[in-house]
Amino acid sequence: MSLWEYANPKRFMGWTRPVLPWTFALAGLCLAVGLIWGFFFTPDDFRQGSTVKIIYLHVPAALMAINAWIMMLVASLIWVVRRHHVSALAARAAAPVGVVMTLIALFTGGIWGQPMWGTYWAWDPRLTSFLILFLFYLGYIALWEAIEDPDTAADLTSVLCMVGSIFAILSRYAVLFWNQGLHQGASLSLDAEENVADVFWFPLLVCIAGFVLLFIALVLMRTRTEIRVRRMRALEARMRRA
Amino acid sequence: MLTVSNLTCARGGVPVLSGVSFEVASGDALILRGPNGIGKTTLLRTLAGLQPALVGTVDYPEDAGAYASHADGIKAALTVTENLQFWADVYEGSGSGRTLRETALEAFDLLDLHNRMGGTLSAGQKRRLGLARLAVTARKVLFLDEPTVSLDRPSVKLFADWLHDHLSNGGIAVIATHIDLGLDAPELDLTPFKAALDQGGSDEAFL
Amino acid sequence: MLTVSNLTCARGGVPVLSGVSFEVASGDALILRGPNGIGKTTLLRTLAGLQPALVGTVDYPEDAGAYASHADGIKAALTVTENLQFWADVYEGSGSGRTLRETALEAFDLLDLHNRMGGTLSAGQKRRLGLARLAVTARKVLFLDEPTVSLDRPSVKLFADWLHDHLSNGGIAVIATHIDLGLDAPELDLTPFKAALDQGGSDEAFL
Amino acid sequence: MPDLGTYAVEVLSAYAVSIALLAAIVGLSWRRYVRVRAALERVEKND
Amino acid sequence: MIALLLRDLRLAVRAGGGFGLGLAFFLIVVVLVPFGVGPETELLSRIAPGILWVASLLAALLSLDRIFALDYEDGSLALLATSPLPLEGVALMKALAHWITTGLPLTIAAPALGFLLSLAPEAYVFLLLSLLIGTPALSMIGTFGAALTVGLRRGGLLLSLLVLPLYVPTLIFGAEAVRRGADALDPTGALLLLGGITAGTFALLPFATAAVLRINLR
Amino acid sequence: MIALLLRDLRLAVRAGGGFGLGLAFFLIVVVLVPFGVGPETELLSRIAPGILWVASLLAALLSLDRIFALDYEDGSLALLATSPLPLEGVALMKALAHWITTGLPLTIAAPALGFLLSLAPEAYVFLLLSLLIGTPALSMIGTFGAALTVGLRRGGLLLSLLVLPLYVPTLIFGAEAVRRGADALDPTGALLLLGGITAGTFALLPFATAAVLRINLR
Ligand code: HEM
Ligand SMILES: Nc1ncnc2c1ncn2[C@@H]1O[C@H](COP(=O)(O)OP(=O)(O)OP(=O)(O)O)[C@@H](O)[C@H]1O
Ligand SMILES: Nc1ncnc2c1ncn2[C@@H]1O[C@H](COP(=O)(O)OP(=O)(O)OP(=O)(O)O)[C@@H](O)[C@H]1O
Ligand SMILES: [Mg+2]
Ligand SMILES: [Mg+2]
Repeated sequence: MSLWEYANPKRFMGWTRPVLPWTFALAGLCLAVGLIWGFFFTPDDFRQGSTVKIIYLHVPAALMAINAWIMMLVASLIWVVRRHHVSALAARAAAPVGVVMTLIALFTGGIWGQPMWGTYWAWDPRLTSFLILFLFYLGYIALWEAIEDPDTAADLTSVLCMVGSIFAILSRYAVLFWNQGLHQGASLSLDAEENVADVFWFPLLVCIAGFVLLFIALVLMRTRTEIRVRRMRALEARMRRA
Repeated sequence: MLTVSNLTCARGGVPVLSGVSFEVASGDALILRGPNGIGKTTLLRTLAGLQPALVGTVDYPEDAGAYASHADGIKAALTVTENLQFWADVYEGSGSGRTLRETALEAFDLLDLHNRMGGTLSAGQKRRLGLARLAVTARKVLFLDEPTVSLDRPSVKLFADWLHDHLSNGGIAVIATHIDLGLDAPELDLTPFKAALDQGGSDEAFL
Repeated sequence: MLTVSNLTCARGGVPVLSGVSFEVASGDALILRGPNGIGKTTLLRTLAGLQPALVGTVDYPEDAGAYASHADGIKAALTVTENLQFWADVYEGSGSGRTLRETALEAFDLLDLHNRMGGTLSAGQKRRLGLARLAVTARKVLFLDEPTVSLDRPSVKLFADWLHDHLSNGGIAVIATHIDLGLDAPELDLTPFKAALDQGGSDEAFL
Repeated sequence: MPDLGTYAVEVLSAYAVSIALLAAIVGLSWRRYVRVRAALERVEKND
Repeated sequence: MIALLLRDLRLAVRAGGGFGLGLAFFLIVVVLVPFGVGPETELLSRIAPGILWVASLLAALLSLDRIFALDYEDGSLALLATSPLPLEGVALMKALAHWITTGLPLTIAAPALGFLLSLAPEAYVFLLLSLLIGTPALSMIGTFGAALTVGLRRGGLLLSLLVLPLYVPTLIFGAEAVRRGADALDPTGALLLLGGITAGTFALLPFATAAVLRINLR
Repeated sequence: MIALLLRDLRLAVRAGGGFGLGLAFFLIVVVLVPFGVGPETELLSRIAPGILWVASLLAALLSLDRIFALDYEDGSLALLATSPLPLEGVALMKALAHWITTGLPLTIAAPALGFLLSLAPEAYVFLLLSLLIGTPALSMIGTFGAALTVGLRRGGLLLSLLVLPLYVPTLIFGAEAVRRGADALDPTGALLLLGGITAGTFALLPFATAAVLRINLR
């Protein structure tokens, strides 16, 4: 049996039913541990004071905001190439979760910006690219909502996602060209020199794991919902024709 | 020669007709009949290649088909002549556009109206222009969706005559209609081909 | 009672029909005939009050007329029920909207489709919905422009039956059509009323 | 409760906003999940 | 008339258009300006009142042509004109529906966007107030413009051309009120004038709109 | 294909739309900004490059929905899709027609409007150049967006929402080129990148547009 079989709606409903509660539980556990650890049991940074605690929300959310889009891109490609319905529905299910992640990254970043840079919002390249990403998410969701026929909607949003990805990367370069910016560079690199201190690093890792798991759990749950909606439509159509 | 075998076609993701098979030889016409909503328009769109068939095949010489829908595609701001000339150019690239256009205008009694804007035509005049467009494409295999809607009797006659000529030159026509065209052509009632439930629509995977 | 006397009507500033006079008593229908472009649509629009008459008068009880044009005014994004309910509300303000709607749906065999979006109907189904709209307005004097275009025979029958009921309740209908409706009503051929040139169009002042 | 110093408002509001947003998406997804499941069951029963 | 309002609102929501999108356009215009003008906060905060008002105006403008065009094309407008509803009422309801789907969400969202342009904190109240008072006038004037151009198939740009000069007074007083608020001056004068414009348009334009519609339907 | 281009241009001129109005909209946006922002020359001259580019972008945006909507509604698009013209060619011609009726007149008129906003004299050359290189990309991207939303009756605002983020890179490089020109810095980098975007969009988007059209006609 090939891997693709798991993308059959019925099989998908089957194997996600037992998996879903565990994913949620694990996500909750990781988030609770990571956030409590980070909030109560880490010291203040010598420069940033207690604001470092924001990192436990900000960084995982920012990572997931980008990863959600990448996941949507992959799912769209699978839909276009192999036409697996679950794949298209998963892309649809992921988008609102991605929006929430983007919003969390933007809000926590903004709140962090006030003490650090003296302003809630600055047109820094990193922040600006996130704003653009937010707009891409909005457009993508709006297109899904606007189209009646689900297959047409899946096709069109897939094309949008692919074209949008190219332009999102372009925007990132454009924004860098436009403004040099205040935001720090990536410091999660494996290069120990610039890495954050271990005290912050471990709870952060737990939080990132929590966000990833939460994302997976939410996408699975929402995909299940989307599948049920499709099934309901199909049954209703059958009843109408009977 | 138009060959359709075991065709299933869907509208809005729901299969509408299934197992449709027929052949139309050069010089023949086929009239599609069936109650409202059975799927005549859907079938014609599938034949014309506007939407993919779910199952089955449609076969006719490439680049020989022309489609005329409920909507005529007439531009309100172009004159009758300009409207026709545009389609002649699209279908031919170049060449005999002028003469083709003239004969089409004549065949559908549009010579008097040739300088009128498309938008100021009456319903039947618009329809005649839409039919003249077909004449101008010079395609052999025609898919016509209720071509005589809004036409008065003399105009229906004009159309029947033109179609007769077209067929005797080896053309093919598949026509959906509710009214009598005065053509003697075989009829195909689509009612028996109404798709049963769950016959491969996009929802099938969810049932 | 509908009385039209010595009417001249124009389209796009050019007089199209002139000297049209007729009367239709309660309970009667009148069928307008004439070749394409003679001015049937123009006449109906004038009767319905959408455009002023150049000369002559049109007389029927105020707030009793309803008009149905080539275009149906169906919203693609509203369901069949919602489309009808809207017109019921517009014409009634309140009250018996629900029951009216139900009877209209039934009269035009739309009960099965009542939850479909307007945009996903076939041509004939749309037309039926357009006719159901008329039923819902509960107006006495109807001006119908080719009401049975795209309808299959059973649907034409539905319409004829409904119209028959309407007339026997004292209604009036003026209908432009090219096809036979199976009504026995007097016909008026508009050909003799074709307006001569320079008959009071907006250009007249310059002649 | 750790001492958050001068930045108490910022840190707390960041946590509040984020947790509220997460709760919102989880809650909304869950509500729709339950509703759709119930609706589907109704449809399947009629079937 | 309520039925018409409800239908229009429902259509706006149903078609995926409506509320969300007028807002989205406003958001995007505000976001684009820094890309064009450059990222300096101080500069942005100076132009913020003007840009916010111009952006709301453009957002309102963009959806104007839908007010009548769709109803005209599918024949509903002719049917409405022969219905018992007075055309003046139709005009008023159309303007109201446009405001509810465009002006109102815009007003509510404007403060959040003021943020992106670093608007002075004192100005927020007046931004909100001026938009609340001013946007209904934008919708009513726009409805009139839409009625003027409804017969013309591609009236969209012509519509903007006709309507924008009519928008100028509203824009001037609206932006001025916010600017004065930002500079800690007294903005009541501007706000009062804005209110006057709105009251005036609603008193007069429904009649003009109905007249124009009648002519265009002829 | 030339026939299609000519038809579209003729329709644009005939219907009173086309050339004049895209321009007029551009003019009016540029004129409105001083009303909103206030009349100080020094401020206006600083924001001029950005505003001019944002205004051209909005002018282009406003007429996008016409690219396919009319042809879709009257059935021409389905007839074109069954005609011997490749849909990719149709997409390209549509973009070209849009550029000729909107982008080109805009480019020619922009210097005159730079004047109204007291644009720095050194920047005029770069304004012209950047618009000439950049506006075709706006038309092509817009055509793609129009194809995406063509089935949806009120796609207009959705279209803006989809298209505007796609416009961001073009806007940034375009405005940056003019800004650098005004500040006497070297704008060639920005202009080259702008050219790259235009070339890229014309190489790829006709195919995406045709694919999307096929789906929407299904
Ligand atoms: C709305 C505003 C903001 C957004 C959208 C944003 C976005 C991001 C993103 C995407 C990352 C992940 C980067 C990576 O790991 O490669 C990140 C990390 C980070 N951000 Fe922000 N940020 C914002 C504001 C801020 C502010 C105001 C600060 C505080 C000074 C800040 C501090 C950090 C830190 C310390 C990290 C983690 C270390 C790192 O990976 O560089 N951010 N942010
Ligand atoms: N866009 C659409 N989405 C979903 N279903 C549709 C759509 N268009 C039509 N249908 C449905 O598909 C079926 C076939 O429609 P079609 O238009 O092919 O019928 P038809 O035979 O041409 O009818 P008519 O004689 O009324 O034109 C109908 O039941 C119709 O309601
Ligand atoms: N908008 C318009 N502007 C100018 N002339 C028009 C306009 N609409 C129609 N006409 C012309 O007015 C005349 C009458 O048109 P009308 O639509 O009333 O004809 P009709 O009898 O309804 O024809 P049909 O049977 O084809 O519907 C026709 O010659 C037509 O060309
Ligand atoms: Mg049909
Ligand atoms: Mg007529």
